[in-house]
Amino acid sequence: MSFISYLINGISLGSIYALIALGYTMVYGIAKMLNFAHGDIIMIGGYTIFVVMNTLGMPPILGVLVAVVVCTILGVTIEKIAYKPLRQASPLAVLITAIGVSYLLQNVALLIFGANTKLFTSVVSIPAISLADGQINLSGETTVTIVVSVVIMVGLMLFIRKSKTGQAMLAVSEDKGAAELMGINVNATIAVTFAIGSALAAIAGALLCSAYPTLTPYTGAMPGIKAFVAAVFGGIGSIPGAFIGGILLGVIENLSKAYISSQMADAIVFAVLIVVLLVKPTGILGKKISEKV
Amino acid sequence: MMALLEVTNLGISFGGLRAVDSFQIQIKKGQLYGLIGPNGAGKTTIFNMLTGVYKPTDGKIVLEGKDITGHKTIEINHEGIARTFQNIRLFKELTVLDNVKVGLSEQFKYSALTGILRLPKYYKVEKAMTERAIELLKVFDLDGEKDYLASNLPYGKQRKLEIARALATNPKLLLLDEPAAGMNPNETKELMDTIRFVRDEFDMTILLIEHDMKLVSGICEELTVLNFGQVLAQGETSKVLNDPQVITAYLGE
Amino acid sequence: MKKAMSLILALSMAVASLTGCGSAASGTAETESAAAGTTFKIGGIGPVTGGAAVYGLAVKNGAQIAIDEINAAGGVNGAQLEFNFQDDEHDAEKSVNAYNTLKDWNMQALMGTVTSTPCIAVAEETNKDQVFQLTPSGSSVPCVQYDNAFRICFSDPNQGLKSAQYIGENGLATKVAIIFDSSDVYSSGIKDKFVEEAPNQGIEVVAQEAFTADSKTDFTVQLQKAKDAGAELVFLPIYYSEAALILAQANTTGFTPQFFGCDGLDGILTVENFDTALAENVMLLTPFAADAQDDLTKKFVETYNKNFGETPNQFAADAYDAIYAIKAALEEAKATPDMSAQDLCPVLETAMTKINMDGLTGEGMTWTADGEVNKAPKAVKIVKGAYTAMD
Amino acid sequence: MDKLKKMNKTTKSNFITYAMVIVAYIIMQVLVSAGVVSSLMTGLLVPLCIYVMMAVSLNLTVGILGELSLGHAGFMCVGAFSSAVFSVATVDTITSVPLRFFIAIVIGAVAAAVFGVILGIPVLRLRGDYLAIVTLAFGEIVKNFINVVYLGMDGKGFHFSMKDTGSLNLGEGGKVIINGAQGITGTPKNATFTIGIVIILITLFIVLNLIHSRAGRAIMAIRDNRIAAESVGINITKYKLMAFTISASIAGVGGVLYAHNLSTLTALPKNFGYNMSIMILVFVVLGGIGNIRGSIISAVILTLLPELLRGLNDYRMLIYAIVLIVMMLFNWSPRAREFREKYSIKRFLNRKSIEKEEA
Repeated sequence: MSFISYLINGISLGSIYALIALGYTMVYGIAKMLNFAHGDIIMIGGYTIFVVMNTLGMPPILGVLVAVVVCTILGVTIEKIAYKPLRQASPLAVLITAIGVSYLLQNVALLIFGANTKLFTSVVSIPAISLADGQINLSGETTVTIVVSVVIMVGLMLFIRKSKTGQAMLAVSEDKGAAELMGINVNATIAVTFAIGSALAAIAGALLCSAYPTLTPYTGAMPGIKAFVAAVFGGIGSIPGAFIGGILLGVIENLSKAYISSQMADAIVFAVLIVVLLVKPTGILGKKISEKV
Repeated sequence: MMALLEVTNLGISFGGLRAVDSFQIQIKKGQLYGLIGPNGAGKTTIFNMLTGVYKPTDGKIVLEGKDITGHKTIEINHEGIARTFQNIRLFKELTVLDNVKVGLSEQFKYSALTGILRLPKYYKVEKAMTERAIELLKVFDLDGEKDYLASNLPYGKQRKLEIARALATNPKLLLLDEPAAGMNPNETKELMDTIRFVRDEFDMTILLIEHDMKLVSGICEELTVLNFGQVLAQGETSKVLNDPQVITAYLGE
Repeated sequence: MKKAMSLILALSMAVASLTGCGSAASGTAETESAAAGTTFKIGGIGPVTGGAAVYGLAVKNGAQIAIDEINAAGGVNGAQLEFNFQDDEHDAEKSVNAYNTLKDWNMQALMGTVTSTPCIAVAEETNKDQVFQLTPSGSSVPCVQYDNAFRICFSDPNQGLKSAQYIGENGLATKVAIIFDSSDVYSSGIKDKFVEEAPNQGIEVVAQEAFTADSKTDFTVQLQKAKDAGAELVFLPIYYSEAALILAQANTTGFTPQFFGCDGLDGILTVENFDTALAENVMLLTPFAADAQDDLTKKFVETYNKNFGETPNQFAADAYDAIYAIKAALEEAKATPDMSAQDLCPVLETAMTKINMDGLTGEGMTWTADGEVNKAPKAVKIVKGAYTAMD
Repeated sequence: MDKLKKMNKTTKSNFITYAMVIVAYIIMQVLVSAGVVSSLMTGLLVPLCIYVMMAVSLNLTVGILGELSLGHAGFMCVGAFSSAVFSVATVDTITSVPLRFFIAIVIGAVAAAVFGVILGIPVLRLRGDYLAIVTLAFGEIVKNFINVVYLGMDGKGFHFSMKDTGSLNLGEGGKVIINGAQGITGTPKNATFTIGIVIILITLFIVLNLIHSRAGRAIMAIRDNRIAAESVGINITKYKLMAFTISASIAGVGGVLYAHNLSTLTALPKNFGYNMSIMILVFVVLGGIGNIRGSIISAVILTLLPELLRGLNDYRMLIYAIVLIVMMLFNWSPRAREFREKYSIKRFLNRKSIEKEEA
């Protein structure tokens, strides 16, 4: 019985990772950059909801909506100011700039909200589902997170396959130069990607903070890194890959805590990652890169 | 006389696609051999199999009596096949001189430790290496640009540098993948002279892929024509080029 | 040639800026030392940015209140106190940098550092330079290994020992699970001693479950394992932010053991928006309780709230006491502000062992020569969102 | 000066790099002995040496080998802990400080190199971001592992446990060396500025000579075009591993200095986590990928920057973040590059000399 509850908790943690990883992987796939500040946008989303709900006393749904708007604007602004000028530069330069942005967001939050932990009021009001005579508990947050992750994953896939913007994104991700020749506005497409990625970050922030209800300026940092790992795990750039990678990461983390060593759980997760990449060098669902000679 | 390169029944499939099928060729030492065919006929794929980039699904590649089928690229280079690339692959951030010196690495050896500690051997070998590299660059009239970064050379010279680099590995067989691509008629003519010179001066055997018919008919002694992964015609240049089948393949449809 | 020139230019500029900062520092020091002899310069070190910022900021704020109070009341031995708090980002190396910055400022005594690892590194320096050091919250053993270093808080092993004793003597439980932070010095220090002492108290440690600074969001596994092991009590030698999460998650999984914590747990009731019902019946051994009804605590909490908009935690209280302890020691030693740090150090060392102080974190606090404090830990239980004394 | 002119370009450039370090050393020594340097600056001298080494070492991986590593702090951690264990264990038996520290440095270098090989063999065939993530994973594993290790020593030798100090079963007079998350305390403070500078010079000697040798050319050839390098007979695995191992080993020595500069050594996210790896990467990228001298300069500037910003109090890290972003944009954005070309001092000087010649 406890195995099942470990598993469920793992899935619940994993679905949060998956949700964050979706944003990561999408930006990576299209803009070909590791947006290290993604985790911190999540944190900003969390604080926005906190302010709207607790300070202003508005309903949760409004909080999430405001957070989506704030994060979208923030993401697009960051892209425009910090990343766009570096489009032709080395990818490493963009990576470092993203790290700078991450520090910036953390320190701004630190100055505005202080270092003290704030307890987040869940935006989810669905009651927990109790199975097997209360031995297994599926919290409302878990249910919502899993459902939302799946919906977003499917939504994103449909959006990219069916919509014109989505097709443009696909073209940009394949070959920026060619896409430009085809009359696609590359800059606008990347901006839209950031907008979507940041909006997803806001939703991820809402659910992350609902499931694990503490909020500090550093809340987003570690889940951000973990989600990045999850995205690579599943094959970075691949949307279903990010989902699967996230879920697997959560499950592996919790099962190794449960059955091997709670102290070594981080090491085990990372060791599994290394092994997976050695066997499948581009992740579980990653495309095989073959260089044309 | 035994052929330098003897390929029999060579074939490769990617997934379900048969890219090259029962390809065979014999190249004698000192020959200037051409491999032609329409785009997508599988010419570069054959080069890739010959140099170990792809593993052939079946067939046999024998160089000077030694079976090298399925060997790794490095081993094949050490056995004596060097190549150039259709899309130029120079070491862009290295100087022209260093590009050639990388090619010379296997002939002028000293350990990494000797290099770090700057032992007398380092200076001796480096000096010999530089001299040899400059000799090679002179052949291609590149010695004046030896300190330029490879990426700063004009296109035609980049192609030449690639040949010089390949030659530096002291191969028995040189594979040139569209050496004249992107060159103007003057440059092409010059290139033809250089290729002939290389063959005579270095006693080299050369197999080249080319679309420029002037170049092919001008310097190749024998030709193989490839179409849809299969040999269409093979033999002396003038005969092959007059083969009606070849003409259809090129001009027809 | 041109390149060489521009390089020399750049180099000389760099050098100029370096000596510039050097001489600027000594310059300000000089102008201030003209005024020196009139104030005591107290330095403080702790993390005010980074993941541990919450503790450093609390100390900074708590100390500032004490400084302001003392100055308003006429200072120490007729001299005002000057306070300079430097960030160390909870990193040993940065902490030494912070210490050196304070040294350049001509600090006379150090109140710090806040966290243990940096504290050990700085103690090495203060011992070398012979600067008096009083750490409010550096609880690991080697923090006060030198004669010149003292602390306000209990040492980690001491807390582990006291906790095990308290649980054993009061027969709270025989089967105990521990959830601790294996990447944290404080947490693993308490846990180690607790585990060592447990058998002597008839306690069986049925589960030792760890988390790390890198994975502290999901505690369900640790809780589940504690539950499966049949733990009647879960010992939480951790800080309150993680504890708040653990309590929330225990609640959703329906696991209701007795929770027992140390001083790090203090502050849990003041987490903004925390549902205090979750902490009902949690016990903790702490020398400070923000809602204690004595005048000193009430006044401190009120001032803190007014100045910083928050309720102070353990760290703030420790810092407040630390400043008053330094004041007491300065008075005991009859120190004058014109004494150098090196002159002050030996006299303060002696004075520390003589003073007897009533503070926020204990009454009649005294110090031993090895730097440890004597005060009584209070066991409190959270009832209806408030601390209630246990004994 | 004439001689300088005659030297070939690379020799000259190397000469400038060495000269820069030596001149900086002499100037600092003079200033320190003249007593005009602040305590903060004096205290920063050894850390500066450490970060310079780390930046040079990572530049070998990122700039010369062309592979992104996010786990460099892991190698530093290995070097730091292995050497600190040695020093703490032998602090009473080997009384000669220079000898003990020398052995400690060798141990740190070798231990990190061994990890470099162990990690390098399987993972160097991965490319780009995948290699980056694996190295990041490696760094995190090392950090996590160190935090659960308990190592003690008594008359019978070393005792190892992953549970707690009690289970070490130490005999009479035994001492705990690594105490789990509490790490190692009491490492002798042997690292000095002079030793740091000497090691930097040795590092530069190794790295610069390597770059300008047969092996270095091969490594850079692999970076520029792996397929072409293979086609001219370069052994990819061998040279990649060589660069990676040397880089790891230098990072290990950086770790040795780190451990012997502070009396306490713990593996926290701040000092040995990915944050540290990334900070070193920042030095490398800002200084110019593949530019060794640039790495040195940017490591110095970026280490000093947060310290010089101390006056800003709470706004310090915020300003640091902004400065970092602005510097990246200034260094890398095409528009900023154009701007700099237009108004650079060099061009200004050039124009003058041209004008002079014309006149």
